Amino acid sequence: MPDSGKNGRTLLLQGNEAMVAGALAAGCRFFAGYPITPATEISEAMSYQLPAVGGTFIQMEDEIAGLGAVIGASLAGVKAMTATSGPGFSLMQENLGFACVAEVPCVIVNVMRGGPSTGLPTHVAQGDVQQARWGTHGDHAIIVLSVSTTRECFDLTVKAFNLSEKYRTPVIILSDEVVAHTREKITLPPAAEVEVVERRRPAMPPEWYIPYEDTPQGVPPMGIFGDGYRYHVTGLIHDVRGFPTERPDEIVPFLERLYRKINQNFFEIQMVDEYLAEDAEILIIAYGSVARSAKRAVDDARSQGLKAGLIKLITLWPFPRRLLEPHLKLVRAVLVPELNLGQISREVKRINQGLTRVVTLNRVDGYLITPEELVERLGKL
Amino acid sequence: MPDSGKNGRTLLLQGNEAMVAGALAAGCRFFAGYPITPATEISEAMSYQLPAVGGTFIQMEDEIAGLGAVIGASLAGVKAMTATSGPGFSLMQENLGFACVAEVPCVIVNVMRGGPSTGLPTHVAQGDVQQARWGTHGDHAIIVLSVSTTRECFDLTVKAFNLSEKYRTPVIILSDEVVAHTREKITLPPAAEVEVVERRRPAMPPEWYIPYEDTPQGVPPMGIFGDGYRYHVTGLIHDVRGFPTERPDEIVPFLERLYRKINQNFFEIQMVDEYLAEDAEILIIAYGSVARSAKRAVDDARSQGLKAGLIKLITLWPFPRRLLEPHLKLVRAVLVPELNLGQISREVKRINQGLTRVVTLNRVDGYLITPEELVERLGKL
Amino acid sequence: MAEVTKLIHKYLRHEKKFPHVWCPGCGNGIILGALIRAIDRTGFTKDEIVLVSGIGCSGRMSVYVDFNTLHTTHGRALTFATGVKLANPKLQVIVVMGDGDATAIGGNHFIHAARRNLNLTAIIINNSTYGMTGGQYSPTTPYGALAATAPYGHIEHPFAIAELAVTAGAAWVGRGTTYHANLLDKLIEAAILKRGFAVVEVITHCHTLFGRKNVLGGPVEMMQWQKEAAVRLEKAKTMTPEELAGKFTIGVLTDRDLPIYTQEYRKIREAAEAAMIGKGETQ
Amino acid sequence: MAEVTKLIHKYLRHEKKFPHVWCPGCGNGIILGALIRAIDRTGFTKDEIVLVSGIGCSGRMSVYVDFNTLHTTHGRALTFATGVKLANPKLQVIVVMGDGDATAIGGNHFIHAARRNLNLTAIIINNSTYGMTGGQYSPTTPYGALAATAPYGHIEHPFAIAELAVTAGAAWVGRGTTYHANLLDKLIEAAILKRGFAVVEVITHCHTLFGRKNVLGGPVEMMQWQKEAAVRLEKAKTMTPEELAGKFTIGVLTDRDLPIYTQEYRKIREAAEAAMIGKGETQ
Amino acid sequence: MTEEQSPATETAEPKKYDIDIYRAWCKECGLCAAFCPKGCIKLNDAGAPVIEDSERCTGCGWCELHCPDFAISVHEREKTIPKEEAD
Amino acid sequence: MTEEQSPATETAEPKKYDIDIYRAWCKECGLCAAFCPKGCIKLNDAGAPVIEDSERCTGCGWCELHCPDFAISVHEREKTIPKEEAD
Amino acid sequence: MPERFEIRLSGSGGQGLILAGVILAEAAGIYEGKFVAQTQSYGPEARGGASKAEVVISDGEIDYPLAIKPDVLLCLNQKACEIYFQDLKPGGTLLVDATLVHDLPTLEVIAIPFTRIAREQVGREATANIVALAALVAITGVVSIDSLEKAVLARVPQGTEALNKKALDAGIAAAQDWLKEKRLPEI
Amino acid sequence: MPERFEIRLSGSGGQGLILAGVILAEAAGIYEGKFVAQTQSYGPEARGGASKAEVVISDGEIDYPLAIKPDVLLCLNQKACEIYFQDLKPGGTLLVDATLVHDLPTLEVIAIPFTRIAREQVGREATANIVALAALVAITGVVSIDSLEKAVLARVPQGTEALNKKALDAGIAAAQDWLKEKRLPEI
Ligand SMILES: Cc1ncc(C[n+]2csc(CCOP(=O)(O)OP(=O)(O)O)c2C)c(N)n1
Ligand SMILES: Cc1ncc(C[n+]2csc(CCOP(=O)(O)OP(=O)(O)O)c2C)c(N)n1
Ligand code: SF4
Ligand code: SF4
Ligand code: SF4
Ligand code: SF4
Ligand code: SF4
Ligand code: SF4
Ligand SMILES: [Mg+2]
Ligand SMILES: [Mg+2]
Repeated sequence: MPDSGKNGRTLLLQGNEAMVAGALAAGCRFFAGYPITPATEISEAMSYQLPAVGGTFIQMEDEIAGLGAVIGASLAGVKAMTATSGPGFSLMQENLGFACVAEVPCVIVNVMRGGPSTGLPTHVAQGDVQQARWGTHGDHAIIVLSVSTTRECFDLTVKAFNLSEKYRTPVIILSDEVVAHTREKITLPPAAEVEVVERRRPAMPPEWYIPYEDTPQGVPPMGIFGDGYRYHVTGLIHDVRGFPTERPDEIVPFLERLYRKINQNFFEIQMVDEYLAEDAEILIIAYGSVARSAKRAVDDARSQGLKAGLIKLITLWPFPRRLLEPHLKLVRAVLVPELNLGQISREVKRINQGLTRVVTLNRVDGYLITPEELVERLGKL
Repeated sequence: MPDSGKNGRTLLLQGNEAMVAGALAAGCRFFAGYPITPATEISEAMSYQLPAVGGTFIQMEDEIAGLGAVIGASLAGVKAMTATSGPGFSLMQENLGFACVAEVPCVIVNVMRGGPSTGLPTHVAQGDVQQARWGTHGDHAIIVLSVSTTRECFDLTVKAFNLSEKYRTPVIILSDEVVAHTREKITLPPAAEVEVVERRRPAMPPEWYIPYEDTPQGVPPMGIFGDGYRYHVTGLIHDVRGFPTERPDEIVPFLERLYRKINQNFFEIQMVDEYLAEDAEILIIAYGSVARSAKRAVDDARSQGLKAGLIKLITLWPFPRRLLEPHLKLVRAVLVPELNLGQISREVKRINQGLTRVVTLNRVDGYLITPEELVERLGKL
Repeated sequence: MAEVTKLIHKYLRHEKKFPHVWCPGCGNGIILGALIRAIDRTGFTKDEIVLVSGIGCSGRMSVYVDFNTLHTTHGRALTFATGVKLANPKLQVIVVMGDGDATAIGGNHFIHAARRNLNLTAIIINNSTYGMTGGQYSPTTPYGALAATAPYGHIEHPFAIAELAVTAGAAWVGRGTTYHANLLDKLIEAAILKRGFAVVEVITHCHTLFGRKNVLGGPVEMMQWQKEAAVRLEKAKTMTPEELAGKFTIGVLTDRDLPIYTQEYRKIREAAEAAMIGKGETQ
Repeated sequence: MAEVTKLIHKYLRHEKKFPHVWCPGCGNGIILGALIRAIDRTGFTKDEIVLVSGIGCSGRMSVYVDFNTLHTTHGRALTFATGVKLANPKLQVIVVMGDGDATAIGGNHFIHAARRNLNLTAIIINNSTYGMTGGQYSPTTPYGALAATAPYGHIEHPFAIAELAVTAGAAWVGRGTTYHANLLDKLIEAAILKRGFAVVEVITHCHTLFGRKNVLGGPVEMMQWQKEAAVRLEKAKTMTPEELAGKFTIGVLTDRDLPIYTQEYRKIREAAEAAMIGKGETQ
Repeated sequence: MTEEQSPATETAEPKKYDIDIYRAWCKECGLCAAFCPKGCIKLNDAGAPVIEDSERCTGCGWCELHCPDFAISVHEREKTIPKEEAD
Repeated sequence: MTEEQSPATETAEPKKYDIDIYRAWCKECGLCAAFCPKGCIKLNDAGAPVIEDSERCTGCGWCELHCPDFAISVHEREKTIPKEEAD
Repeated sequence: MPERFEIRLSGSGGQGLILAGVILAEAAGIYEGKFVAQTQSYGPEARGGASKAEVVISDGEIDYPLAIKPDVLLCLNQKACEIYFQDLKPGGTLLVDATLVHDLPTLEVIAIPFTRIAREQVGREATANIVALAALVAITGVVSIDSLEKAVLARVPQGTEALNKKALDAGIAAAQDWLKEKRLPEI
Repeated sequence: MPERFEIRLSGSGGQGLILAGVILAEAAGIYEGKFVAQTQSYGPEARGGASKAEVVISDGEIDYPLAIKPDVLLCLNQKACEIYFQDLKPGGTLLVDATLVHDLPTLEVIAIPFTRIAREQVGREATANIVALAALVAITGVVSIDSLEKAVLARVPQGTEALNKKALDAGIAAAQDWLKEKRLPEI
């Protein structure tokens, strides 16, 4: 096992291993989870590396407990993460909602495999994209990032921690079996070069601390257990002090703030990568491992004279509408290839409102869409 | 407690109680669940009435176990149901996916309360609409019905069982705190007048039985444990015999059939109620308790000279696109009032594609939208 | 004795509305008092204490006291507490749960926490029912009792919570009642001071639901029953099974010295650091 | 003896591809054999048997045998089985689970099933690890052992599965090994015939993961260990704690007659029918 | 309560106690009245606890330890201590 | 195995047994070879079990009961029964 | 749009308001064939302080199930009176329990000591809800006394029929007294 | 679009193919500074029958990480050869373990008895993967022998370096023999 805990070195790492390296670089010092294919390597590397940097790894009795412990650790001031795949992600939904409501920073990795149910445990899929947005009950906003290379597994795990700390919110990273298990060369940046964001902590005297008070960013500073800012944390809708409330004039501002803090900061949160999109006549919108096939397909298509381009989604939720809309107006057609029956294409259609033609290419047999398939489809548009 | 088990009588029943009456009329003889506000009355009435008709009620250790037992009972040939609210519904997501993949008929009631997380346990909300569609991991199709009156609590519970048996699929009923707790007069039809559908059972000799073979309707006949048609049930993707497979040529037809059996039969599954929609210039699209406010608002608006109309959604999923599209073409604007931050309005916008103006009215403070609010909003359109 | 009340007030959150939400006479208030007194005796500061609670009537306890408080999801309190404790072992983490919370939906976390032996204190408020949701049967509802979901009498047999904790591996286990408040103070104090996973099962009354359904009277009658049915463990040893019929024992069921998790984990850290250094040298 | 193999073949699903998926020498195959022989001896027909399994290497068992078979979600096998049994008490429901399946994610269902006492048979295949996912530690991994997630040695103490079942209320509990195959046949047969919740814990070997990591050799060496470390319960009673160190007991831990759930539920049905008739008369 | 030392036994000379009920918090559950070993507290017709006779109070603390609402407190009756001494 | 009656002891006259290995299923785990009390089975160089000496076999059944792949079966050697009798 | 008649019964958690609401709804719905919708407030609120049960009665189907502007408001405690009085329809009927409500928000109020009547005349304070309901029906005529009686007797626990009949009668009598008295000054 | 060079290593689960893939990827990526993507088949498939590890090597960033048409296919058992041969790029190099693969799908094949060499010359059958990898590198020149050796020695368990070095040498020697022989008839 290569030692992905040391920075500034060039290593051959699986996506899963690079996530661990990214998490450690971002300051993650706690991991609680439950093994599941194809996310297990994350647990295993964490169990090996975390204790060496003074962190803690624990394997809990199930995924519910895993996320519970992660929330607890974060409340006690330690950056924390868990990793799972579809079945475990389904089980985490209740506690995920808790983390949203109680505004507890944490990172949850879902390495997607074929579903539904036990599905195709060892095969690649992208079937949990809408679940990541809507899986827990009740209205909530959420940040979901998607990774497509070992490099991104490192970088975006750092980013996920940073966003989660900055916005006091759980951040979900959707990986998939291909990205998770592909080994690629990666040069880990020295620690000093990694931008690490820490949650804002209260600076006022404890008596003045109002734990859920609104701020311009919508994110109140966060006391941590033991630091003298004693306050109440609950999954009930609460007032600015954290106490349960049933008053509409306290409920509405709270729920709106939760929503606003994510959505008003979209310019920072929403990220896409463009590749030859500027002059494209046909655009592929893809993410995760499929974006890799798509990139090759764009090259192949161009070499056949077809002006294709790619937008790779990095942020899946909040859906980067404002970054996509301008493109929709300019292209002849959009192709949305996915390893599901059409989950992101649904969103593209929703924002499209007649701007262009939206075409899907869906594959659910457990294998990655090939560049060839894409080129063929592009040729027919 | 009124005895809602006897038919042909006029009673004053809560929505929750009427669901129990409907379930019993539909032939439900098994209930397993875990108490939660505001769904508890369903458990309580079941514990009282089921044993009197030879059925079985069991309170399990949690909601996961509740749905697990329901699936087991259905596989053994007994119509089965569970009921919960948001937190429990989140916990049920993994087993819900199992029921989809293993094609086990069952009915799951979610009486919605304020979320996310523990939220507002005693207050009304409609925050779980998208969750009902996407809550479990992996691609799947699902039937979700919405109730707005005590009458519908009876009728649509019967319908839910019928659809679940006919299509071998879990059916979700979304109720809400207002509908669940409002007492209304209801005349229960005599048993003979209730149309009850039973799952198709295999008729061929057991040796010829291929448990997951495709049929024109996409629904294979279902053997039940003990009846001589021994077969294998699994949450893994399986071949037509039920055995796990990793062969694309077996995976794809299976997943497509699961999707197709629900979506090709949309004309039977998708239901809406129209009220003065024919000549409406402004249309309200509403469901659940809000549809009741909307109906009154339509009347009030008409009496003020505004040509308003209402389409009450009964089937939420698969989203009744074909029933709505014609209306979108004809009206000046559509108002979608919801007790959430915009979940069905999202779908209306998705299918709208520039046809008309879609306006939302969202309330998340735990109280029902009033007719007054709606009329005011209509007036401004 | 007024010091008792003064002391309580030292720990209450006065920005919260009192009286609290519990029914008149509910044992939760008595247990809250015992908990505060016990904490005070341990000498830990408010900042050092993290009070974690589940969902239920009992779960509302965390809102009233001026510690770091955490009201979790139903049944999961021990998992959150595990994270808190591992992240900062200096914090004293006390977990308050109802019988339903700890042994119905949360039963698995309970036995695993006992097995793992983190230095946590678990207080299980056993009122034989789900109070919060209206008196349905819980894993501790006695055979034959009536409940909102057992209208014809309950047919399941209850868990012996404290005994289950012992078998699952807890380092320290005690049982008390709301009637025996002085004993309860001491049990909770000992449980907090114990280094290891310590469980206090508190037998209490929900007269509003369990009591009313089963015609057991109000808080007075139900506490009278506690007084009569509880037998000190030491005394129970001298009694015959017949004499013990209908009774339950109170006191300390087990107290054993087992290595605690965070201590053990320190060894892992040392091994890991050594392994990394080893790697660094050879490569 | 060829009848043994003939008998096995009577129950295998020949439309399934054999040999099965398990590693060469894996105990799961031995247990499958014992299970089939035991079922055959009970005289139940294939149609009467429902074999429910969880997720794990062990969970794959259900696919190979020609009963009504149900491969559930991870940890939930007993909940599905509960529904099957309650819906049709005439079915003989046998539940096969791994140690992780039954006591990690499924631990709560396990203790509750034991408490409720439905007439189910639970077979727990204890290989001290999560085989399916690659040898991470499970709730039965011994202290000090190496595992994929315990690269520096495990610091938790294992559950005693059979003992936990006893405390939780199981009517019948036995423990066997893959080495003692004849005993295993008999334990499983007795468990199936027992009216009530019956648990068989089977100590087996996962040499591929647990064995390799801990340098315990292959299936031969690990079964040799079973042979040497297992002590019959009757004999263990005559041994000192020192003599018992490093050993484990096999045999029947408990066998008690408790009213079974479906029987009890019949009483509820009668009471409910009476109540309805009563209502019908007065109204 | 038997084996637990009650504060009243600590001193030979019988002390006197005052019993205060904080009405805003008292929920009139009746526990104090039912279990006071000396019958110092009674419930009035409206169900509210009233001090029947504080002279009998031994300061045993039962009521204060058990009041679920922290609504009753018992303290030693102050001897009229000269002002100077009190500081 | 000690207290369990082995079929071989049921009869006084020592019976003879044939040992069949079904190669398509045998995974060459070696259990039969390691534990056969009579050493009837050995592993060849490629690791496959081969019958070393079936004469020694007592029909104790260990191998058949423990083969994880149902790949070995032991049966009493057929005496050459006249055809008529066999029907 | 059929006419609605809306009644709100308010007070504190333990006063039997939900039962009263259910009885009134059954009287109107089952025994008089009207459409009815009956709702109540749930949750902690219902355990103390101000809680409420509502009944909407109509000749046609009822859309919005909650009271919009109650035609009748019954208040069994002071807090409920303070909170809910503002919702009362202009010209609507306000009925209060004079035993427990002392500060009246208006002079247009029917104040009858239901609790005292229940305690002293019926002999059981817990029947105050039935006393009040009977008075409400007698005064407003929203259902017939006969329907009310049927509904009450069908709902209350077996063995308490006589007691509840007594409460009904006491409530009706009190209402008639009030009607007489009230009219007197006016004449 | 930079050029890709694709290698597929196939055989059965226990033959150490993933390790071989990782070593090759590290040789190219870490020791020769190329871009690499290394993948394998997971799951039951990997425990028996035909399983595979792939390495894609390029001078530029690698988009699609799986082999499209392998330039080199190594088959360590018969089944793998049957399944994967069809994927080989026309003109690509097919390398098989002559000890275990008997039915050859084409005449354009390099058949070397890796397993026998490992058993007989190296003294440990389990080193067949390293023998084969060395031969593959020697024949294709995809990385230098030097890089390969570095990568092998950095990856294999401590204490087995000598053994693996022996395996490397044996593989290279076998490849050279083959190259010589092969050339002879052609000349
Ligand atoms: C996942 C989930 N399921 C169900 C509930 C509803 N619920 C709230 S408290 C409770 C049980 C309370 O019983 P117990 O833990 O014994 O506490 P008590 O109220 O008796 O103190 C239940 C079932 C919930 N909040 N969340
Ligand atoms: C909800 C969920 N979490 C995790 C997994 C991954 N998983 C599959 S089997 C297993 C554990 C297997 O261990 P055990 O039950 O002991 O069975 P064994 O393989 O050892 O026979 C795990 C964690 C899963 N399938 N579902
Ligand atoms: S319902 Fe029971 S447990 Fe809850 S506060 Fe009331 S008495 Fe206490
Ligand atoms: S991994 Fe272990 S448990 Fe699984 S089949 Fe192999 S030996 Fe058996
Ligand atoms: S015990 Fe407390 S709450 Fe109860 S009556 Fe006495 S003073 Fe009031
Ligand atoms: S202190 Fe003791 S004696 Fe005095 S009033 Fe309280 S309970 Fe009675
Ligand atoms: S025990 Fe069975 S599988 Fe193992 S070597 Fe012998 S015959 Fe083959
Ligand atoms: S039956 Fe017994 S003696 Fe004969 S080969 Fe098998 S194990 Fe050996
Ligand atoms: Mg309780
Ligand atoms: Mg296992």
